[in-house]
Amino acid sequence: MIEICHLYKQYVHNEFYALKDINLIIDRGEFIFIVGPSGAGKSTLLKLLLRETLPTRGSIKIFGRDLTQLKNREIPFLRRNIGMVFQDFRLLSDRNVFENVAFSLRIIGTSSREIRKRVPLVLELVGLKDKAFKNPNELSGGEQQRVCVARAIVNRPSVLLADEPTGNLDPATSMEIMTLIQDINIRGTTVIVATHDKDAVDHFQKRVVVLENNQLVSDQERGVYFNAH
Amino acid sequence: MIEICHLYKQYVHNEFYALKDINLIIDRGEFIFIVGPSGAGKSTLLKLLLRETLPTRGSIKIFGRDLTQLKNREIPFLRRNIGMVFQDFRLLSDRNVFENVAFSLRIIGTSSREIRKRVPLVLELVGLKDKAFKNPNELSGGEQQRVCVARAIVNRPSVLLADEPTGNLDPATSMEIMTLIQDINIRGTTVIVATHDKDAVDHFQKRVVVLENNQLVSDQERGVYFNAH
Amino acid sequence: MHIRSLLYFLGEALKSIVRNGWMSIASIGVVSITLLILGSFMVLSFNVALFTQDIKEQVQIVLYLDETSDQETKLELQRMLASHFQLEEVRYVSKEEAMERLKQQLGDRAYLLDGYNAEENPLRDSYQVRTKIPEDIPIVAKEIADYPGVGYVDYGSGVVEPLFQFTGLVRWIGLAFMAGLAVTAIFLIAHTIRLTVYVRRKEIMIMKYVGATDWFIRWPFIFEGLILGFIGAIIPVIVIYYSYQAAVLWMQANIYFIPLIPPERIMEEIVKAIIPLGVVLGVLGSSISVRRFLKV
Amino acid sequence: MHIRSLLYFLGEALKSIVRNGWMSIASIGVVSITLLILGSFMVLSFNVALFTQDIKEQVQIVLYLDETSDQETKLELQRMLASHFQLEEVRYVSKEEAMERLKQQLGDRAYLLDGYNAEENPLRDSYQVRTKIPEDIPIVAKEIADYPGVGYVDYGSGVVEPLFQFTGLVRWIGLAFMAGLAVTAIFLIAHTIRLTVYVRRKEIMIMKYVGATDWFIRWPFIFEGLILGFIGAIIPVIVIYYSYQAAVLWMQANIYFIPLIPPERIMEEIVKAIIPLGVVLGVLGSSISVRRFLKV
Ligand SMILES: Nc1ncnc2c1ncn2[C@@H]1O[C@H](COP(=O)(O)OP(=O)(O)OP(=O)(O)O)[C@@H](O)[C@H]1O
Ligand SMILES: Nc1ncnc2c1ncn2[C@@H]1O[C@H](COP(=O)(O)OP(=O)(O)OP(=O)(O)O)[C@@H](O)[C@H]1O
Ligand SMILES: [Mg+2]
Ligand SMILES: [Mg+2]
Repeated sequence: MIEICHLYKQYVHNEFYALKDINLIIDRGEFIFIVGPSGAGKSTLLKLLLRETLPTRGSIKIFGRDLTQLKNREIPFLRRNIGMVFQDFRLLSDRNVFENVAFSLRIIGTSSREIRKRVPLVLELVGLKDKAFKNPNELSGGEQQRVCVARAIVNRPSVLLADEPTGNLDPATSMEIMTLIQDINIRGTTVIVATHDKDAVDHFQKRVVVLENNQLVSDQERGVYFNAH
Repeated sequence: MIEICHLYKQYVHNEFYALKDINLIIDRGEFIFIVGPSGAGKSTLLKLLLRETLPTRGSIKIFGRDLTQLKNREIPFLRRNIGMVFQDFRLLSDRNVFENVAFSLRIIGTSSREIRKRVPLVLELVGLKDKAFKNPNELSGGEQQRVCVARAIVNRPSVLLADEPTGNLDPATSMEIMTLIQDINIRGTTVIVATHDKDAVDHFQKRVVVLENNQLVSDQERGVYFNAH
Repeated sequence: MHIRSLLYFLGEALKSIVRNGWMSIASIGVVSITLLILGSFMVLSFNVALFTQDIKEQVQIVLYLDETSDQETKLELQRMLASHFQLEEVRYVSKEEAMERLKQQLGDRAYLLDGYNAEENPLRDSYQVRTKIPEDIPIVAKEIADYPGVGYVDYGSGVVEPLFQFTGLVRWIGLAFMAGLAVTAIFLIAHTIRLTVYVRRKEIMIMKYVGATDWFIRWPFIFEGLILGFIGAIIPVIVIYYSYQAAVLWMQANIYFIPLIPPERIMEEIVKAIIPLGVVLGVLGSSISVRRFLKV
Repeated sequence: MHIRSLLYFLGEALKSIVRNGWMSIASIGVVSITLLILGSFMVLSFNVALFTQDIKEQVQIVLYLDETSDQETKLELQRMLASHFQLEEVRYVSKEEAMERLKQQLGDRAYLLDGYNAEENPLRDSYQVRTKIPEDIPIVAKEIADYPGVGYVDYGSGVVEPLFQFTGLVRWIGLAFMAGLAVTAIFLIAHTIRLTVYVRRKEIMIMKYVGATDWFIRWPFIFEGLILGFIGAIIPVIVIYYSYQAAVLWMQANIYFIPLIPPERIMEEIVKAIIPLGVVLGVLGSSISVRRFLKV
């Protein structure tokens, strides 16, 4: 599903690598936590998978396609198969919660009837049914984060990337969202979650990949957060 | 220091109250955690203290001044005495990290020499010494959050409000930042932290105020996170 | 494009126009104002062109006959003039008519010529000749001066040339101004739309990040540009129409001797220039501006 | 303001101009272009005004003397004319001079008047009278017609009035266009600067949230507006200066009979109008625009 091979990433104007010599193979249907201190390169890894940025060296393959070879006009179709929860939310501030979530469906040409059926369901799942017609900037931090989760899962992507999906959520809601993500994983979606949520990592006992100093330092099946350090 | 009396807050277009009948007295030098589920009104309470928004009913006093009576031109001077870590960071994206932190000093007319002395010190404290000349959007989520902390504390305000100051940080860095905030509190600054960070709340054993369903449901000296529920 | 998508894009465009409130109004305002300047100047310029044309057409050649030539030669001359391809009008003026005109010209001093009568008229028979293109006069005058039976030719040389140069200059200034204004309109409109798109650059990038194709993002902007451009072009056309009509009425009532192009005829030109300019600029401006932010 | 703050604000303004790159250039472009249009039109308009003034000043009253009046009355008339406050120039034209002129006027048909000589001259002595304000001619003409020793008065009535109406119209059109362009310039510049401020509304709000006073936020924008407005005004002034100089040289070489205002004199007017307009608009535009986002 995902094959990362000797991947290096250096942002322009930076003297250091944000990612150094990463090797990682992820199978279809896996659930992976990526953990590590702030600035370790977790978001960078997810950004590379979404083709938001290109690697400096090395190869990164997803769905059997090498992202470094991808043509510009193919990028949208890659992204439609990847649901992404962004660390900084990236909600469209010029339309309401419903339309933000619906947008993922509109771009793939889903009919309005279908949209009116599926979006409320997903909003219900993340606990935002009664905020559907609010503007994102009228929501609390945690609510915005949940809108972002809803948008990422509404079109049932084959890969779900989540960057800190519970950073602004209380432990109880966090656990709900994480359980929701696990449910999606059980139905077949490959899930990669970059997180600092020690409780969730410890609780779910999934594969844990640890980044430290921008390098991959550990990769354990059924890992826990503290083990990693 | 801070006196909140029968405070109600209802945002325009909302049918419900974001805060209902809040009563709270905070003394000089206290350290308070505000916890509660997503959407409970924690950020709203901090926004009210910063006079970012006005209460619908009730009174809110800080430094002996009623914020509902404050004249527009007095607001900046109120805010200079309050350091705030925003949940959504609010960094100036058109200038680098150094200038973002220095901004708090510039507005109070600090000399350039003083700024060149103090800003690197604070950046060192939050562990961002080597990112001083980066633009905020070249930073990881956790790094941005730390810049925000640095800006809030650099001019040694008499009150520090922190909204989810560790939401994007790994447990180790979180603990460092929380300890930093505690140090500042020990030197006399009143501190109010809205957070979901169970570990920190449990660890520091400070006063814990719990909001639930937009109401104040518990207020304990030396509280812990789980007790609250 | 599916009809469903079309409706969606149109809806998005309209929503966006409403949502952007004052920015939409300001864009329409800029389009309207620049096209209004351009349009007013076109009206002015066309009328000035008509006026100078009018003046130029009053310039003519006076060809005095050689008194001594015989009837044969006179007829030959008449034939040659009639068949000259550059000439518009050839009018014979007998010396009696010429004397009559001169008296009129002298006004209340006409008594000075009272000494002359039908028998004793020192003036000459002549032809008044007008060319199809007024600018041809100097050349044609030289040519027909050599015709048989011609005494001499007078066309106000030394006055006519500068006059033509002057009217030519007026036309050039008009054209230069109009071209300048058109370029300005293009620049201003494109710039305004670019800024309004720039304001929404974050939204555009987010759309790309969640998998929208470039065209999916672009279409609403194209429709938006089209609508803004069209409204922005309609307004000056209406304003110009009514104010020009009022101006023509006022002028006809007060300064009767100035020729004016009728409102209907000039509006055709204006509409043909302004509406497409607004629409094309709106569409181009927005789609080109969007392009910058699609590269993520 | 402290000198330290002043330097800081200026520095911020300059940094912001550099940082905004194409937006700054575009703002300067809009200011330049609108002021260039306005300026060019001013130049054109002033010259047209001079030209029509020139034409108007050629209009004069011819006052024919009553042949029968005595020397006393003639002197009295001369005194009255000399002391008339509305008159600019009074020139005596003897009948000999008048005959001479008439012959010149008839050109090659002057031989028609060969029958007259110094003894037998049916023309009259006259005064050519010019008024200070050409528009006064019809009234003054009526007035002096009743003076003693006046035969009759001629000023081309029926031609002069429409001419004055026409030149008046030209002036009004010029003024209307100039006013319209000035309003447009104001609108466009204010709008552009508003948009550029709008792009930075988030930054402005953040500054307020961390305790900056309104003036602390406003000053850099004011300086920025001032700099952009000034540069944007300087450019069209320079462009107009050089192109007008070139135009004047070309015109003098080719179309000698058109009077032109010398570059130096017209530039004074242009500079006095354009530079303050640019600076004031830049400053007002930015400080007013910032105001909207200061209310948090
Ligand atoms: N656009 C960028 N330009 C330059 N440097 C960047 C950029 N984005 C990230 N970096 C740098 O690359 C490093 C890794 O960043 P990344 O966002 O991947 O960290 P992270 O592991 O997600 O951290 P966090 O947990 O704080 O979100 C950081 O040091 C950061 O400063
Ligand atoms: N600007 C706004 N306009 C309208 N409603 C708002 C606005 N800001 C917040 N709200 C609503 O008020 C309620 C309280 O919001 P607040 O941001 O205070 O929550 P919070 O406790 O900080 O939550 P979180 O932990 O998710 O950040 C939420 O239901 C939210 O939707
Ligand atoms: Mg990150
Ligand atoms: Mg909050």
